[in-house]
Parts: sequence; C-alpha cells; structure tokens
Amino acid sequence: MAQSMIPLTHFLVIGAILFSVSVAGIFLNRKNMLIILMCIELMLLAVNINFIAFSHFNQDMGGQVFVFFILTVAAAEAAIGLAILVVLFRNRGTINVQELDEMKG
Amino acid sequence: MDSVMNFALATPEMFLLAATCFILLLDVFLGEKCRTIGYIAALGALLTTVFLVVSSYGADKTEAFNGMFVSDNMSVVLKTSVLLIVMGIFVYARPYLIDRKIFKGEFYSLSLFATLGMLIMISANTMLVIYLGLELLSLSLYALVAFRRDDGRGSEAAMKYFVLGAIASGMLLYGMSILYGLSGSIDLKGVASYVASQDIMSNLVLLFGLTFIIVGLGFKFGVAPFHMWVPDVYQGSPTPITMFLGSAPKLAAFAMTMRLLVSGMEFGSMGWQQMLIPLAVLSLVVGNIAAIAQTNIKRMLAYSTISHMGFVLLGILGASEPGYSAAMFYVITYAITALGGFAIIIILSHSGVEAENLDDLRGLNDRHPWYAFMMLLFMFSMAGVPPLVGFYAKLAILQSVVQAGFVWLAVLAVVMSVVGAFYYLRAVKLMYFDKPIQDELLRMGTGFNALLTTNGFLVIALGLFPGFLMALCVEAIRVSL
Amino acid sequence: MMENIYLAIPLAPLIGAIIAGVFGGKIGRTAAHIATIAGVATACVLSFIVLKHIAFDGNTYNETVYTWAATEGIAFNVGFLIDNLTAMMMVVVTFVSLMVHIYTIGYMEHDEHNWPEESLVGRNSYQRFFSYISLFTFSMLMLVMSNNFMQLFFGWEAVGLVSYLLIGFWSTRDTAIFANMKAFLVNRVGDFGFLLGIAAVLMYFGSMDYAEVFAKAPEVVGKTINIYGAAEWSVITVACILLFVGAMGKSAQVPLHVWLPDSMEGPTPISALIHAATMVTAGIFMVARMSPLFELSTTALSFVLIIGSITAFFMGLIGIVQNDIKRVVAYSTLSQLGYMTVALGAGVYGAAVFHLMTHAFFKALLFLAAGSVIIAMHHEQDMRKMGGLKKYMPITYWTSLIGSLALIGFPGFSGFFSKDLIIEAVHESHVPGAHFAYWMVLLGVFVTAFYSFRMFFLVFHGKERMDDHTKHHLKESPWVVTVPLIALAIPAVISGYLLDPMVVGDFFKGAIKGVGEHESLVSEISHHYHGIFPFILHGLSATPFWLAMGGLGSAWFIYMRKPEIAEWFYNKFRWIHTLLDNKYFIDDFNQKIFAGGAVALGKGLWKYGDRMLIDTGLVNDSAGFIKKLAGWSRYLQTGYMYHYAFSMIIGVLALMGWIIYKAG
Amino acid sequence: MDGWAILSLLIWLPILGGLIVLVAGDKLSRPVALIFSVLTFVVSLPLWTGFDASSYLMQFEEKHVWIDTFNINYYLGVDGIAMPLIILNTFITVLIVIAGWEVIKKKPAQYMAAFLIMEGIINGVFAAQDAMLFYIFFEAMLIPMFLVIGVWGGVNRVYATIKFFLYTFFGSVFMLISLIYMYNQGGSFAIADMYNLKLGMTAQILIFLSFLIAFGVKVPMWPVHTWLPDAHVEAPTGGSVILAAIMLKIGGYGFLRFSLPMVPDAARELTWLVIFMSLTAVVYIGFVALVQKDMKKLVAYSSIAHMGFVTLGFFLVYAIYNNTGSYEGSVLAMQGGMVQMVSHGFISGAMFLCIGVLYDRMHTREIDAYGGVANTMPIFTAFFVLFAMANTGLPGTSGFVGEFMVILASFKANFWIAFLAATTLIVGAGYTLWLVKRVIFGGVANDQVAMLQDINKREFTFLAVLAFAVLLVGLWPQPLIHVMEATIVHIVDLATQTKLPGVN
Amino acid sequence: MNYELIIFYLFASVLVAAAISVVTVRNPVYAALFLILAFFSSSAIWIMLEAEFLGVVLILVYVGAVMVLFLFVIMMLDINIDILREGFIRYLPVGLLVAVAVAAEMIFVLTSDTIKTVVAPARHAADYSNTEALGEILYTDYVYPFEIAAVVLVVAIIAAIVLTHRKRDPSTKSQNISHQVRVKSSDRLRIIKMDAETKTSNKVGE
Repeated sequence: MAQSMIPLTHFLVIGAILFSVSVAGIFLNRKNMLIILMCIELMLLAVNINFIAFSHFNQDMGGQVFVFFILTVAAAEAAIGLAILVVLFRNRGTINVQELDEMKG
Repeated sequence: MDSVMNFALATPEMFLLAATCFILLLDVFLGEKCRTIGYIAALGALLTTVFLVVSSYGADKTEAFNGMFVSDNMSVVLKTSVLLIVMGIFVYARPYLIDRKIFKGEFYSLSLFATLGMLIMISANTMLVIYLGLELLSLSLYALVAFRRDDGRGSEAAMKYFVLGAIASGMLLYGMSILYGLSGSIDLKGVASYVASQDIMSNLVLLFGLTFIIVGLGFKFGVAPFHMWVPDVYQGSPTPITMFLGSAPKLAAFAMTMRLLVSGMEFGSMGWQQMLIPLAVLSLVVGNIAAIAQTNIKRMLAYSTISHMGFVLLGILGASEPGYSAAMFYVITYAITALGGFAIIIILSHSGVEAENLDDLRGLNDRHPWYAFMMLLFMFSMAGVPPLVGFYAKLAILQSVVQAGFVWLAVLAVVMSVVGAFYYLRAVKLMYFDKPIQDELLRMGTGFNALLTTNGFLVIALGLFPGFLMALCVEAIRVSL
Repeated sequence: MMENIYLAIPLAPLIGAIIAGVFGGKIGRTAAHIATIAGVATACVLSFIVLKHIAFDGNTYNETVYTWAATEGIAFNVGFLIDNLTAMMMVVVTFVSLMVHIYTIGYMEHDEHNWPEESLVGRNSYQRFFSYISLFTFSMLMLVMSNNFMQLFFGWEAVGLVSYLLIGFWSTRDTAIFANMKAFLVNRVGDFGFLLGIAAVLMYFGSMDYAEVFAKAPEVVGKTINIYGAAEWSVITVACILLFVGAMGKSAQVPLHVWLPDSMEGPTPISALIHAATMVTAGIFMVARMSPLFELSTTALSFVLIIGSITAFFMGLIGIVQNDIKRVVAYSTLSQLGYMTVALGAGVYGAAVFHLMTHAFFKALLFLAAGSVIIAMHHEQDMRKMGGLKKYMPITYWTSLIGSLALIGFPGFSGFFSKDLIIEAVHESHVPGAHFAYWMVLLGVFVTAFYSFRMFFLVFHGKERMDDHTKHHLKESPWVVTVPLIALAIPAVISGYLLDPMVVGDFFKGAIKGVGEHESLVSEISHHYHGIFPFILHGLSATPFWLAMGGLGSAWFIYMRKPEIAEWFYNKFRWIHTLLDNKYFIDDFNQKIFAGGAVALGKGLWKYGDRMLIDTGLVNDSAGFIKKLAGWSRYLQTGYMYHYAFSMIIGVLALMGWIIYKAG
Repeated sequence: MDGWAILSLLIWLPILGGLIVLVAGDKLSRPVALIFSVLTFVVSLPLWTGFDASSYLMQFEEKHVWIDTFNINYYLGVDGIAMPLIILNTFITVLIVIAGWEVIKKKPAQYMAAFLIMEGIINGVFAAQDAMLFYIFFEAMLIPMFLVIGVWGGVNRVYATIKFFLYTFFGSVFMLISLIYMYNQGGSFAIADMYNLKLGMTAQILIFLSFLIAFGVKVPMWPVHTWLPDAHVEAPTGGSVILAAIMLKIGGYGFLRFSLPMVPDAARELTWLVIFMSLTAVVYIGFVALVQKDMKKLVAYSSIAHMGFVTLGFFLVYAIYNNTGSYEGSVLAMQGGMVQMVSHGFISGAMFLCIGVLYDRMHTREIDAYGGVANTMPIFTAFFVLFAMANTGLPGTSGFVGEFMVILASFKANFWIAFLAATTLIVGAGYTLWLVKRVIFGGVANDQVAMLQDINKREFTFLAVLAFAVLLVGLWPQPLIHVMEATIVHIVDLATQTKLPGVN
Repeated sequence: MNYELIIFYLFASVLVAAAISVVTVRNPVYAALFLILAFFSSSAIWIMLEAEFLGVVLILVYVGAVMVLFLFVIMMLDINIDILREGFIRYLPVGLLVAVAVAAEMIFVLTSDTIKTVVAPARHAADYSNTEALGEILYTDYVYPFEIAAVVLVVAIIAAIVLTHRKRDPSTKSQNISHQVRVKSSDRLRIIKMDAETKTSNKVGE
C-alpha cells in the first residue's frame, strides 16, 4: 500500500484538542474529583496519540514503547489516584473539589 | 558500548530494589513488635547502597542497558547525597512516627521505592527512563503524603499533589512527545544531536516542546508559577514526609534538569535560558514575599523552598559549568539545611501535638538552647548569612549569574534574599526573644540529637570549608558533561 | 634653664588643679588651697622672672615643646613663644590669678551654704573651685604662651571650658546652668569663626606656626578667595575677620556679648578673674598677636573698629539701668572691652594691650570689691538694698574708689592713660569708620563715669537700705579678701605709668607689628607725647576728662541729691529704660530665633525628615508594602485545586507566548 | 612574636573563648569572658609594638588557600588603618565585659559569648585582605549583634533588631554583587588585586554606589541612618558600645579599604554626593539630636553627626584637588577621619557606658526623668562632663583632633564645606551641653535621683580607662597619626590614580 | 478525499465529542462511559497508525481494567450528582477561553512548517506484525524500563493497599469455610448439667 493520506498535523491537532479539552475540564470541573481524574486520563491519551503518530511518521518503535509504558504507569497512577480519592472520601465524606480548601494562603 | 548490557553498573539500584522487597516482606512477617528491625534494615540497606554507589566514583561516564542508564560522577555525588539524606530522614522521622502510631514498614518500603525512583532518575539517560523514575518517585510520594489515613489534611494534600503532579507529568510527557517527534528518538543523545543541528530560536516546535518540558521540571522543583502545590502539600503531609518532599526530590529534579536540558539540549540553552529566567524571577519574588505572611511554619518553609529553587534555577540558567556546579552545590546544601529545619519541627511536635504554627518556636532558647542554636544556624543559613553554608551556596550561584552577564538578575536575587531574611529572622526572633508558651521538656533520642548536631555542624563546616564539596560538584559536572 | 621655667609656669597651676580636683575630697580644704596657691604663686614668681629675662634683658624665645601631630609636612606643635607681649600677659594673668586665689579663701569659705543640704557635689565644692581656677590659669597661660594657632585654639577652648564650669559652679541654680550653657554656646559661635580662620590660615599660609605665618603674610596679600558668587575677597581680610569672630565671642563683642552679663551667675572671684581680667581679654590679645595679619587688611580693621565702638558705647548704656552690682561691673567690662577692640581696629595694638593690662587690674579690683560687698551683704547683689557701706567697710570703700576712678579715666590713674590714648588714637586714625568710633568712645566716657559712680554712690553712700539683720552683721571682709584688694589697687593706680615704655617706647616691637599706615599713627601720637606728666596735664584739659567729670557729677547729682530726677526720667522715657533693661532685646531675639529656631528646626527635621519621610515613608512603608504584598499573595493561594491547575496552565501559556515573542 | 599568627589568634581566640564561655555556664561566664577578653587585648598589643609605621605594606600577613574554586584565600594582614581599629576593638571588648559584669542577669553566658564571638569576627573584618573573607566577617557580625539587641534589649527590641539586621543586610548585598563582578573581571578576590583592576566608568559608578550603600548604612550616613537610633535605644549597654565604638567604624574602614582605592574615578565623579551626605549628617542630624528626649537616642544621633566627619574627611581628596589643583591636604583630611573614628570609638563608647550606668540605676533613659544627678553622683558627673566635652570636640580630648583636622582640610576644598562642617562646634555643643544641663546639673529632680548611688569601683574602672584614652589621644595624637600616615598616603595615591582602561 | 481520511475524521470527531462530553456531562457514570468511547475511537486511530498492539491494549487495559475501576469507585462513593454541575456555566467562558487559547497556540505551532513538511512513511507490508516488533525490543533494548515499570506497578499495589486497606472490624461477621468444615458437633452444642430450680434461689437480681 502507498503511504497514508492523512498528514501528521491532523493527528497532532487531535492531540492538541484533546489536551486542551482535558485542561479545560480540570479547570471547569469544580465539584467532582473523579472527573478530574478522567481528565488526566484524557490528557495522557492526547500524549499517547502524539507519540504514536510520531512513531508512525518517524518509523521508530521508540514512541510505541513509550506509549506502552505510559499506559502501564497510567494504570498504576489511576489506581493510586483512586485510592487517595477513597481515603479522602472516608475522611471528608465528599469529593467535592470546592471543599478541598482546608489548606490555603 | 551501546549493545553491551553492563548490568553491574546498576548494582546499587538492583541492591536497593532487592533490599526494599526484602524489608517489605520482613515487615509482613515480623509484625508489630519488631518494627525497629525494619528500621535498622532500611538504614542498613541505604548505607550499603551508599557504599555501592561510592565505589563507582571516579570512573568515566559509563552507560549501560543499551544506553538507558548512565553512571558518571554527577550521578554518584547526587545519589550519595540522596541516600544519606534519606537516611537522615529515617532517623529524624522515627520518634514522630512512633508517637503517632504510624511507625509501619510501609513507610520505609514506600520511602525506599521513592529513593529508588530518584536513583533511577539521576542515572537516566533516556526520556523514557526519566519518566519512569519520576513516576516511581511521584507515586510513592503521593501515597506517603496520604500516609496518615485518618488525617483529612493529609488526604487533601495528597489529592492536590496527585492531580497537579499528574497534570505536570502529562505536560512533561507532551513535551517529550514533541521532542521525540522532532528528533525521532527517545534517547537524550538522539535529542541532543537533533538540537545541535537546529537553530533553536527559529524552531518554534522545538521551543514548544521545550516549554512543556520546562513545565514538568518547574513543577518538580516547585518553582512559580508551578509552585501552588508546594505550600499545601508541605502543610498537609506528616512532617517527616514534608521533610522528604523538601529535600531529596530536589536533587532528583536537579538531575532530571541536567539530563534533559543539559545532556539533551545543551545547544538549545538559548531557548531554555529565556524560559528559566521568568520562572526564577517569579519564584524568588513569590517565594520570599508570600513566606512573610505565613503563620504556619511548614508553609513558611514551603515558600522558602520555592525561593531557594528560584536560586537553583538561576544557577542552571547561566548555562555554564560553574553555574551547574553552583546549582548542584546549592541543591545539596539546601537539602541538608532543610532537613535540619524540619527536624526541629519534629522535635517541637512530639507526643501528639502537631507543631504547626510559627508560635510553637517561641522561647525555644529557654526550653532547649542547643536546639534553638541549631535552628538558628539553619535559619541564618537559609537567609544566606555567612559563614554558614547558605551564604556560600548563594555566592556560587551569584558568581555564575554575574559571569553569564545577568547582573540584574543577581541584584534581584540578593534583594529578594534580603526580603527573605525577614521571615527567617522572625523565626529566630521567636526562639530567642520571646517567652515560651509551654515549657514542656523537649527530649529526643541520642541518635536524633547526634544527627541534628552533625547536621548543624555540617551547615557551619560546609560554610567555612565549602572547598571540598564544591570541588566535588565542579568535578562531577565537568566529567559528566 | 629658661625652658624649664617656661614649662613650669603653666604646669605648676595644672598640678595644683589636679591635686585639688582629683584628691580634693581626701586632702581637705586647706591642703587644696595651699596646693593651688602654691602652684599659681610659683607661676607668678616665675612670670616676673621671665618678664625680666625677656623684657629687660631683651630675649625672645620660640621653641617647640612637643609635636602634637605632624602630617603632610604640617606640624601641629605644642610650643612657646615668649616675647614682651607674652611676658606681660603672663604677669597679668598669674598676678591677678594669684590675687583671686587668695581672695577665694575668704569668699568661698562658707560655700556649703550655697548648696542644698543633701547635695554631694557641694561637699567638696571649695576644693573644686580652687581646682577650676588653677586649671583656668593653666589654660590661660597655654593660650598666651602659644607659638601656634593650634595651641592657641586649645587654650582658647580650655578657658572656655573652665569658664563654663565656673559659671555653672552652683549647679543647683537654674540660672547658673542656663548661663553657663549660654556662655559656652555663644563662645562656640565665636570659635566657629575662629576655627574657620585658622583653617584659612593653614590653607593659604601652609603653617600653624605664628612666625612662619607672619613671615609668609606679604606673599598672601594679593591672593583672593571666592566665597559667594563672583565676588573675590582678599584672603587676609577673610582670614582676619574670621579670626576676629573668635575674638568677638571670647571678648564679648556685639553681637556675641550676650553671655558675659549672664556669666555673673558664677562666684565673684571668677567674675573678676575670668570675666573681667583675663579670659575675656584673650580676644584682644589674639588680635594683637595677629597684628601682622590684621595690619594687612584695612577692611578687617574697619570691621573690628566698628564692632568695638558699638560695644563700647551701647553696652555702657545698659550698665546705667542695672541694679545688680556685679552686672554693672559686667557691662562696664563689656564697654571697656569695646574700647580695647576700638584700639585694635584703629591699629594701635599697643594701646589696646596697654588698656587690657590696666583694665585687668582695676576691673579685677572692682569685681573683688563688689565681691567683698556681696560677702558683707550675705550674698545680696541688689544695689537698691545697699547704701552707706562706707563706714562699715573702709578698705573696700577706698579700693573701690580707686578702681572706679581708674575705670572712668581720672587723670593719674591707670585707666586714664590707656583710655585717653585710645581716644586720641581713634581720633587720629584713618581707618574707615574711625569717625563714628571716635564719637562712640567719646560718649562712652561719659556713660562710663555715670554708671560707675551711680554704682559707687548707691553702694557706699546715701541711705542704708538693707534690712536690719544684714545691717547688724555688716563688717569689713577678712584679710584674705582685703589683701588682694589692696594688692590690686596698687597696680590699678600705677600701671598707667608704664605708658611710657609700653606704648610709646618699643616694648612691643617685634611682638606687635605696626607697619605701614598704622605705624605712622603711633608715631604721630608719640610725636605729641612729651612725657608722662605733660600727658596728664594735657588730659585735664581734654574733652574726655570733662565728659568723665560730667558723668561723675550727674551721677552724684541724680542719685545723691535729686533721686526724683531718675524717677522722672524713668517715667518720661520709659521706652529707653525698657530698651536698655531688656538689653536691646538681643537676648530675647536670640532665645526666640536661634535657640527656639534650632529646636523647632530640629523637631521639624526629626518629625518630618527622619521619622515621617525616612523611617515611616522609606523604611517602614516599604516593609509594610512588602507585608501587604505578602498578605495579598495569600489570596492567590486559594486552596482550590482548579486554581492551582489554572496557574500552571497560565504559566504554560505565558511561557509559550514569551518564547514565541522571543523567537519571533 | 613574628612566628605567631597573631591575626589568626586575634580572630579565633575570642571565638574559642566565646564557645568556652557558653560551655562554662552562667556562673563562670564572667571571669572566663574577662580572661579571654584581656588575653585577646594583650595579644593585640604586639600589633602596635611590632608595627612598622614607615611602610604602607600589609604586615603580620598570613595567607592560606581557602576556597580554591573561587580563588578565595584566608588572607590576613594589617596596615596603618586596620591596626588601630583592631586594638580599639580588643580594648573596647574588655570594657564591655567589665561593664556587663553585674548588670546582665539574663543568660550571662550567652551574652558574654556573643560579645567575644563578635570581637573575633570584627577583628576578622579589619584583618581580612581578601574581599570575600572581609565580606564573610562583615556579614557574620550581624548574627551575634542581632541576638544581643534582641535578647537583652529594651521594650521595642524586636523592631529595632530586625530593622538593624535588614538595613545592614540590605546594604551589604549589593557590595557582594560588586565583589563578584570584580572577581569575574580580575579572577581574584584579593583586595590588592582589585586595586589593580581596570574598570570602565559605568562599572565603577555602579560599584561605587553599591559600596556606598553597604558602608553608608554601616557608618551610618544620612539618609540611611534611621536604624541606628532605634538599635542604640533598644540595645543593652554593651551592644550600644560595640555598635557605636566599633561597628560604625567598619563602614568608614570600608570606604578607605574599598571605595576609594578600587573605584577612584567613580569616587571622584560622585564625591559631591558623599560630601553632601556627610554634611547633611553633620548639620541635619545635629539639629535632630537637639530635640531628642531619650539620652541614648541623642547620643546615637550625635554618633551619626560625628561619623559624618569621617566620611567627609575621606572624600575631601577630590574636592581639594578641584579647588586647589593639588592633593595637599587630602592626607590631613583622611587622617582626620581616621582619628575621628578611633576617638569616636572611645567617646561614644564612654557616653553609652555612662548612660548605661544611669540606666542601671533608674531604668529609664528619658532625659526628663533626670536632673541634678551631679548632686548624688559627683564622681560620675566628673566623667560624664569630661566625655560630654569630648563629644563636643573640646581640644585636649580626642574628639577635637579628628574634627579639627577635617575642618582644616575641608577649608581647602571649599569655604562652605568647612563652614557647614564647623557648625558642629555650635550644634554639637548645643545638644551635648543641653543634655548635660538637663541630666547632670540643676537641683535634684525627684526622689529617684535623690536615691542614686555614685559609681562603684567596677564602673569607675572602665570610665577611668576610657577617660585616660580620651585625654591621651587628645593631648598627644601623634603616635596614632604616625602609624597610619604611610598607609593613608598610599591610599591617597591609589585614590588619585585613574583606573579607567586605556588611560596610562 | 479518500475513505481513509473520512474514517479518520469520523473517529476523530467522535473522539473529540466524547472528550468534550466527559468534561461536560452531569453524571460521572456517563462521563466514564464517554471516556470509554473516547478510548475506543482513539484506539481506532492508533490502529490506523499501524499501532495495532497498543490499540488493543488500550481497550483491554484501559477499558477492561482502569475504567472498570473508575466505575467501581463511582458506584462506591455514592455521590450526590445534583450539585455536581453547579458553577459550571459560570466558569465556562473562562474555561473556554483558556482551552481555546491553549488549543490555538498549540495548533499554531503544530501546523508550522517543521511539522507540515514531514512526509508520511510508506505503510508496512501486510505480514508486518506490530506486536512482534514491539515484543522484540521490549525485552531486549527496553528491559531496563520494563523492570522499572514492574516496580511502579508494585508501588501502585502497595500504595493502594496501604491507603485503602482497613483493619477488619472485630465485630464484623464473616464466613470461614475451613472452619465451618472442620467444625464438630461438640463445638456447636454443649450439654450442661443443672440443678433443678428451687424456689429459694429464684430471686430477682440473683
């Protein structure tokens, strides 16, 4: 088969958009910590898309390996994040982001 | 050397991993009563690792694992420092943990994993390993911050730290993806050769990727405007964890910066210099000014850390060997000093009372002159008053900054350190000039006291005779670049 | 041999002062006054020997004792220049001082009554007093014996210090400690000029040594100095006027005279010694010493002349309205100092010094006599409460009469010779302002005679106005008081006969220079001079004599015959009385403008400059501003995670924007 | 004594002594401190006797490599300006120890230790011949002083001591940058090497200004003087004494050691500024002193005014040249400044000790609370009046010498400079005598004054020693002037040579 | 326009829409589901980029494990979803602004010439196995990171346990099967002998 018709930019733009959406999500979401965790997953997804796109266009497996590890770590991260969330919920009875302001100033 | 699997180089890491797993199991089997064995084992493991690390000093820069692992003098010095600092933390932390009934094996195993993460970061030679080391460190730290499960603040701090840390990792990764995309390699060498072929100031995409890298580094250092997590996390964490956060990881962050910016993008220094300047300036300003308004001692130290990291950035942004070695010196000595400062907080906050407010320092000189004197040393050292080490560290940084031609930055830095002197003075003032609120006796174990005294002594001795450590740093940087 | 004597002369009183001052409490009163008197007596005897050696054997001595400091080729030495002028001064100083010392034994005998019961400082006040006056003698000798400006200034200030200590001797009296501070400060104003004068001398003459400076004077004549604007001033004029400002302070010339009347707060012996006979004449001495410089500047001389004549006349006027016996003498001293200054201004330095000497004797006499009266009156100084003391205190009476006659210049008495000479000289002088000065000094003669005899009559004649208790105890003073009176009365009469050698002759040749125009003036006077008795005869027919007689007569008439005239005059010309009684309001002016002004200025600078602008404005407010910033910065740290994340994002955006800007 | 490292001994002996005092505890602290202070004083005497006054070169030199990386050496040495100041320091410290003997009841060991350590550090400041070594001592001094004021000070001590610290710290950091800059240019921190460094005008001016801030704050010069009255008022007597007698001198010393020889062209350019500031200090501060209600504040302000003469004397050199076309008189001026420093060390030290004597009895420094002290404390009065007179610059006391020399020299620069400088004769006498009048003279003001006890033997000792010193220097300053002459001449030489690149 | 591009746009738009939905829907459960949708679509995109293995892994690991975990937690934490969207609208403008700014800046850079000029590589032949290629290097060249990743997972396990594991409450009743099996009748029933009741001992409160 010939080369792909889809230019690299397209993928990167998708990544950029995902990245922005996740950033916006973190900022906009003021009530539910879970959504923020999901936004982080989205952000990693954006990064992964970038890596895979570059990997493809560079014809280098390094990027894919990187993604592989990112997925692994992200899973671990999610586990820990959720664990912290559970602890937090147990202590505070809420995961409302707006109420997490005991420490400030 | 590429294809040679020189595993032996990574002996310290491997040993530490094995020892950590061993301690983990030990804890499971020994149960409640024999925690001290785990504590001693942890110290032993660290000490052994120190020996393993030190034994490879002086060798040329050597790579292993297909170029993913690098051992050079810088890594040896930094690793040794990290390990020793963690040992110190273990000693300091013990009474605190026992008092609060969290003297558990998990503390040691998680801390050791974090330490392992730092060692990996320090020796990392590809973006991938840097990332993995960073995550190993960060994940352990997230868990440690929330270590007191029944403490609402701890979990809040952990949550904030986690989310912001994850965002920062995401950004770092994004930057790495760009670098990878441009250079076609996740290897720092590959990146370096790409950057060398480019005029960085006209390669917008490269700068773009660099920006995200800087954000990741900035977060790890805790420099403004990526510093917001620092005060809250410092405040919310159990004090030994704060001590951990405030000391060793800064060394790892420094190593990461050296690897990414200097090994990877030395030819792009024009670019990152421009980005580090606003970060450094902002950190110096924000850190020093915000610290003044603090009443919580941990928050105050947090802001002070921010300003100190601004100084470290000043050293790095000189993009010269003296600058790097000055920054390295700074970060090591700062970690030592901060360790002592937090140790005093631990002293003050024993038996269930959490020393949180600056007022808890009141009349320390009446309660225990020696502790007060030690704290005085730490405070004046952080303020940069000679002959303490903090001054010398600042001097080295300023020298490199002036040499790099940024005299105005040097002036700003010293002016801000005058502002900063105010809150250190306030701490001293509380200890020496005020009457104690409570006159409960302060008594710590022999080991603790001995370490604290050594710590204070180091602050003076390194100030009076900084030559040795400085030479070490200079040599490390020279050989490693 | 002579070196040792020169050294011994100042040191002997110094040793006495140290013994009495430091060990006074231990050795007791008698030992203290013996020690000091011995010191001063030694100095006095040696001074006479020196006078003989220098004046009669025709030697001069100019050597350095030790180098005080030396740098850059300028030596600041301590050394002695002994010539006729010095020798004469030494004799006057030590002799009057000796008399005062002896007199003090009697005057201060019951000094403890002047102190509050519990005051420890009053316990040894007697010894302290002796210590001070001996110290004064030392200082004064250092001043007159100096061969350089530095030491001159040293003595200058040292006598000021002792004067300060002695005026405020009764330190529990508020008026005394006010007066001594005032005296010191006003003197400092003079010293201010004096020091600048010395600086000018050093700058343009390159030396501190008299001999070198005088030798270099001709070279400096043409030089000018630019002080303000484009005007060029002759260096010598500037230097001389500055130096003379010092003399104005020390010799109490208008407008720096204000301290002298107040200085009468001190015990009478020191009024005699310091504020009449010796210290106040230091300025006259100094100008005479500097005559080789003053001689080169007519402008400076003219300045001196006018200041002197104003002092001579207007200060005498104030004397008329004073009721305090010592104040009358004090104003008379001011007036007489004016005469001396006039002589200096007219360029007849010899006459000035001559008057200085005669004045020292008769004025010391008058003061001591006044003191004797005060002792008898139990420290009552108001003349309105005296009268008819003649019969109680004959010795005091007769010595006072001698002093007064000498003061008004009655022919045959010492004052006559010196004063007449001055008036004559001013009359002949061509220094600008001499005409004005002439009239001033001439009228001054009348005024002098009037107030002197007003005092004399009020005190010794007429009704006995004192209360019975005092009257009951009235008696002549003890011998320690009267002997000095007699001892001073003698030179008060005869010292005038030294006119022949001292002024007309060449006694001061070499010491005082009169070159150029002024030398001719002196020779002109000499030309008219045909011996001492013709001079007296001539004096009897001259205007000053009749003026003096007129003054004497009107005093007699008004205060002995028709006191209602004084009353009438008082009612009719109350404004004149008010003006004189308030000393032309100069004190009030000074108090308001200078003292008050300085305090107000200080307050203002402190309040608005130091505290408001610098401390509050620059220091505290900038610290406060940073604190405020710190407070605000706390609001940025909201505690909300999304704000933290937002800050990171903004950071990324800004960094990207910044780097795109930088790259672009 | 040549073989002995006297200067090192002078630095480390008191510091060691301080540590021993700390260990010895409160009871033994006083005698131990006295022993060490006297010992240090004795050790410092060979500096005088063994000093070769004919040479401007550094003497008693010691040089060891210290921090190789930055070519920083442990380089000590003294010349004619440093040596008298070191002896002054060791001398004053002995008096401070004696003065604090009974008075300090709170933590005497720490008090004595602080002063001994400070003594060592200050000796280091004067002996350092390496700029960075100097700087380190210069700054290190702040720590003990900060504690002294803060721990043993008065009511408002916290404000005062923090103000003191931050002011001085702020002043000195700019100097640090300048030193680093010069190091980067010349590759050495040795002061002598910095003398030879060619610098452009802009650099020189910036460096000069940074030095001006550093030393100007220390001196202190108007308008950065406001920390001093506060610090003095709050400091314990010993603190005030060391502050006035020694610490202020470091500023003046810095001008001589750094500003003038290192950046002469900038100094020439900005000499008007320094002279303006100095004269303002003399005149303005004189008036401010006049209206003070607190004795210590008054003396503190008078210190500022007196130090104005020091800076004036140092910087007349260019003004003299501009006016007369030669440098003749500059040495006189500079020596005047130096003598003024030493003399001020005695006089202000004595004044503060006197006030301390009163304060220990009455526990107030308000002038209004006193009056007629002479009636109850005659011996004290004698000393107080003597020192007051010295403070007004009476000839025969040390206070006269410096002022006299500076005023004489300033006339060469400009009539009006001399005029304004000489106003101190009036204003200085005004505030001092007014103080004396209100405190010492007059009737016994109140019962408390009536109860006052005259000075005891201990107090007599230190006042008498100082009185002796004041009179000695006043009556025969030649030895002091002689030792510094060669050095001052050398400094004038350095200050009058241009260092602009391309010239010569 | 070829169909490859159409497919790309299709998945891309679904991806973006799902992502936006994740951050905007009220119910966290929906958000999780939308996230799964996003993963699916991106998985498709990855496969278009010849990263078949990772595409599969994304589904397996993420959707299969991580997202399930998320859903678990959502269910467990029983959150009141009514208040969850409060204030969302208020901050929307700022959020949008930031998002758009970030996106714009990123897109501006990413569409610059440096990227545009990258030429797409030729596709691999059909017999090319992405999994194999990955596998080949993963255990050789990348053994070091691989080991580290293992440690990271261990840490995650430990951390999760440390944080969430609670000591069993002693009052909680639970089954112990071996215990149940090993039980004897004597454990269940104990016969005790008692004296006959007497009147005297039958007192209240005894």
